[in-house]
Amino acid sequence: MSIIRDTKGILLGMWTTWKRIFRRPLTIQYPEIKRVPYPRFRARIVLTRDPDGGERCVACYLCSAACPVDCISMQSAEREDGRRYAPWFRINFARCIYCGLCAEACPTMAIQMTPEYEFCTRNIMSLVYEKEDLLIDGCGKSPDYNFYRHAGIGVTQPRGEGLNEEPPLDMRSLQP
Amino acid sequence: MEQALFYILATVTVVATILAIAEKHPVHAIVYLVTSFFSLAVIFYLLAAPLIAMFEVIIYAGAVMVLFMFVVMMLDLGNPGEAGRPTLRHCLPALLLAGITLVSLVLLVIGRGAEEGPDVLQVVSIRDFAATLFGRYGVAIEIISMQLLFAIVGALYLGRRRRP
Amino acid sequence: MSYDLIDIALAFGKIAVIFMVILLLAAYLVLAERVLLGRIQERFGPNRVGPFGLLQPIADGIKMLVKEDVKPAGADKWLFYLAPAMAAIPAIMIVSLIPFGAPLTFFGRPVGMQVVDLNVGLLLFIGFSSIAVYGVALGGWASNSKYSLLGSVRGLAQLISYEITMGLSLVPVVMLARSFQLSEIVDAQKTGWFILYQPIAFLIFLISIVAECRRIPFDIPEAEGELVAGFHTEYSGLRFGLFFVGEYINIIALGGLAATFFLGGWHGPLLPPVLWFLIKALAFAFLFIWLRGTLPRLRYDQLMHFCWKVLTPVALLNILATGWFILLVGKG
Amino acid sequence: MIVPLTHLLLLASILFVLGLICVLIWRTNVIMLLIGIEIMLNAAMLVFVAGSHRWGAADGQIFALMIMAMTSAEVSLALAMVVYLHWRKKTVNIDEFRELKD
Repeated sequence: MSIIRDTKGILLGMWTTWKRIFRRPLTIQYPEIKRVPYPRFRARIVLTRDPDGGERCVACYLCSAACPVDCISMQSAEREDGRRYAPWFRINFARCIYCGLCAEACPTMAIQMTPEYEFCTRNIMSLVYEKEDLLIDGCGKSPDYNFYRHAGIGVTQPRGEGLNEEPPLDMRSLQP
Repeated sequence: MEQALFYILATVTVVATILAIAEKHPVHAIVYLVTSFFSLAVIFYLLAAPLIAMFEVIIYAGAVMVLFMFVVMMLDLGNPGEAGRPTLRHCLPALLLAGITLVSLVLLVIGRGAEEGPDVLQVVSIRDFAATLFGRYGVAIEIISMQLLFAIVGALYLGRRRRP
Repeated sequence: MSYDLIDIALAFGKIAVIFMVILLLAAYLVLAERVLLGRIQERFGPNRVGPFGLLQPIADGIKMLVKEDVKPAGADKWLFYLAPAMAAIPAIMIVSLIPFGAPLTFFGRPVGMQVVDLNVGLLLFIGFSSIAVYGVALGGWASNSKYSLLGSVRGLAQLISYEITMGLSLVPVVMLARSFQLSEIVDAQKTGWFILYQPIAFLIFLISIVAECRRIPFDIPEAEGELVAGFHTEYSGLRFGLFFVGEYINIIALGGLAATFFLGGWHGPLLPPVLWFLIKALAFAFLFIWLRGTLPRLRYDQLMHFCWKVLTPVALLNILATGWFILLVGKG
Repeated sequence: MIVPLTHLLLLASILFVLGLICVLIWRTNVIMLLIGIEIMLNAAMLVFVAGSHRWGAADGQIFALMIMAMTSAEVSLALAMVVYLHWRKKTVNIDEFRELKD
């Protein structure tokens, strides 16, 4: 009998919702109670520094290219020793969707996401963050990673002196 | 007081009906007509026929006119340009015929003179109405129900699903 | 029948009190619905304005009053302005028919706790609920918008279909009470509520009034997943508020009528009659909200199929069975 | 009687003539044609109810009820016909349906 089955279905559903009425709501009352996000929560973007204190960013434009809403812009430049850096670096947080693609694209781990999520404001122009606002004094995640120690060939260190790097092979010595 | 109410309602009925006829737009005409039927229902109530008044509201204003409106909306007959707007050529014979009919009716009604019968205060109660309806007019009830049945069958036949 | 000043004053006082109480109840029913729906979905409802959100209806009212009143381009001006009133006024008029307490005595004369006690009250209720269709139909049609038009055409078809089952489910009540007068129907239930004799008619009436209120399992005319908001898509501000308040007054009125027809009206032990009536009427309102929190929306063809092929035959058979019952047992 | 019977009959005849005018003027549009018929039937009902009130008998009201039942049957059939014809010809103009004669 389909009518018995249907009636049972309706009554079962109503019993389920009836039980829910007396449960404690799961909602967290936000301004009074603030939940602590996990350390890997993806919110405000920062630029981190090397363990030595230098900027990590090498202005490779990978984050800007990866950004789906095009909210990251920068300009690249080179110091005298060939080390690349960004004279200005700008993130428009009014457009940012916190997808984390920039942090994943970054080869030097310069651009990282922090759990800080409360920085909304009434003035939309104050959501455009310049390099000075973004740069922090610290390494963020993976604190001992130093890009130029691993891969900055010929710029700040001679060949074969990087971490875990073997000295360059002399091709001639391998010949029979 | 009831007299004043009657004349007000009669005016509303006639004016709303005239507006409904003069309106080019079917939906507006239906709205005017509902007004007219509603005040006619109140007139029926004043004439000690509450049952008929209620059925006037339920069946005429609530069902028949809604059905009209449903058809007008579903077929999108709303634009006034369509479906032959009447010209003066249409209107003249209509007005002529209507004028003749009206004058003759009025003459007939007035010609009967203002003979006023005795003031009948015997009001038909709903019980009397029902007893008469199902007692003396039982055959009429059967005929009407057969007619409704035929209407259902006919509507189903017209609305049946056809092969494309 | 002669009237004097006290009679007229009493009548106007009654109307004013009932009107105020109904408006207040409707406003707080909105709040109760939001809170209860929140609880069913394991969240808080509105709880910011005032203690426990109790001032929320006032805030909503102010918001609706000061909002811009938008008239869409190409809308039929007069019908667009008229339609919300045509939807809300029948709902308020239905309230005036409901007896909500035993007659009291003021200044030495009996005062029925009911605005009017017509001898055709039940029919007048059906008449008003059929007039309420025009608000939906004209509001959607006059908006000059596809979604509104679709909503109003659906609303027309749904409301005239469910009116028939509603009327048919009330016929056994009239047969048992032997009157169209609501006060006599209540009096006839002094010994036993009609829900005991007519459980099937009660169920049909319940389903029909949910459909008449356009509430969730039957909210085809305003299905927000398909038609934005159906017939009141284009309305804003106070006009939308009239549609909205009309819907909630309708819930209270139809709940009160269901209590009057099947649950013995204001009859009940211990508590005062008005309180009993309010408990019964608000229980129906709670049921409406509960249904809204539980059930999904029906499809349009399922809705019409259910009305014409299930409810109407069952209601007709129920009338026939009641007739045989009265003829053989001789009850009533 | 609240008003003389003559006045009721006058109101009824005015309504009837208005319905007649509606039928005659809008004779090409089926919807307005049906509306005119409704107005005329209402005038007839008014006469019946007035007579019932005048002589205190229930028969007039019963005939008004019969008219209503008949009208609802007639209107449902006629509108089903209109929908069918509109589906065939995409118009509600009567002149387009001449071949129904044959």
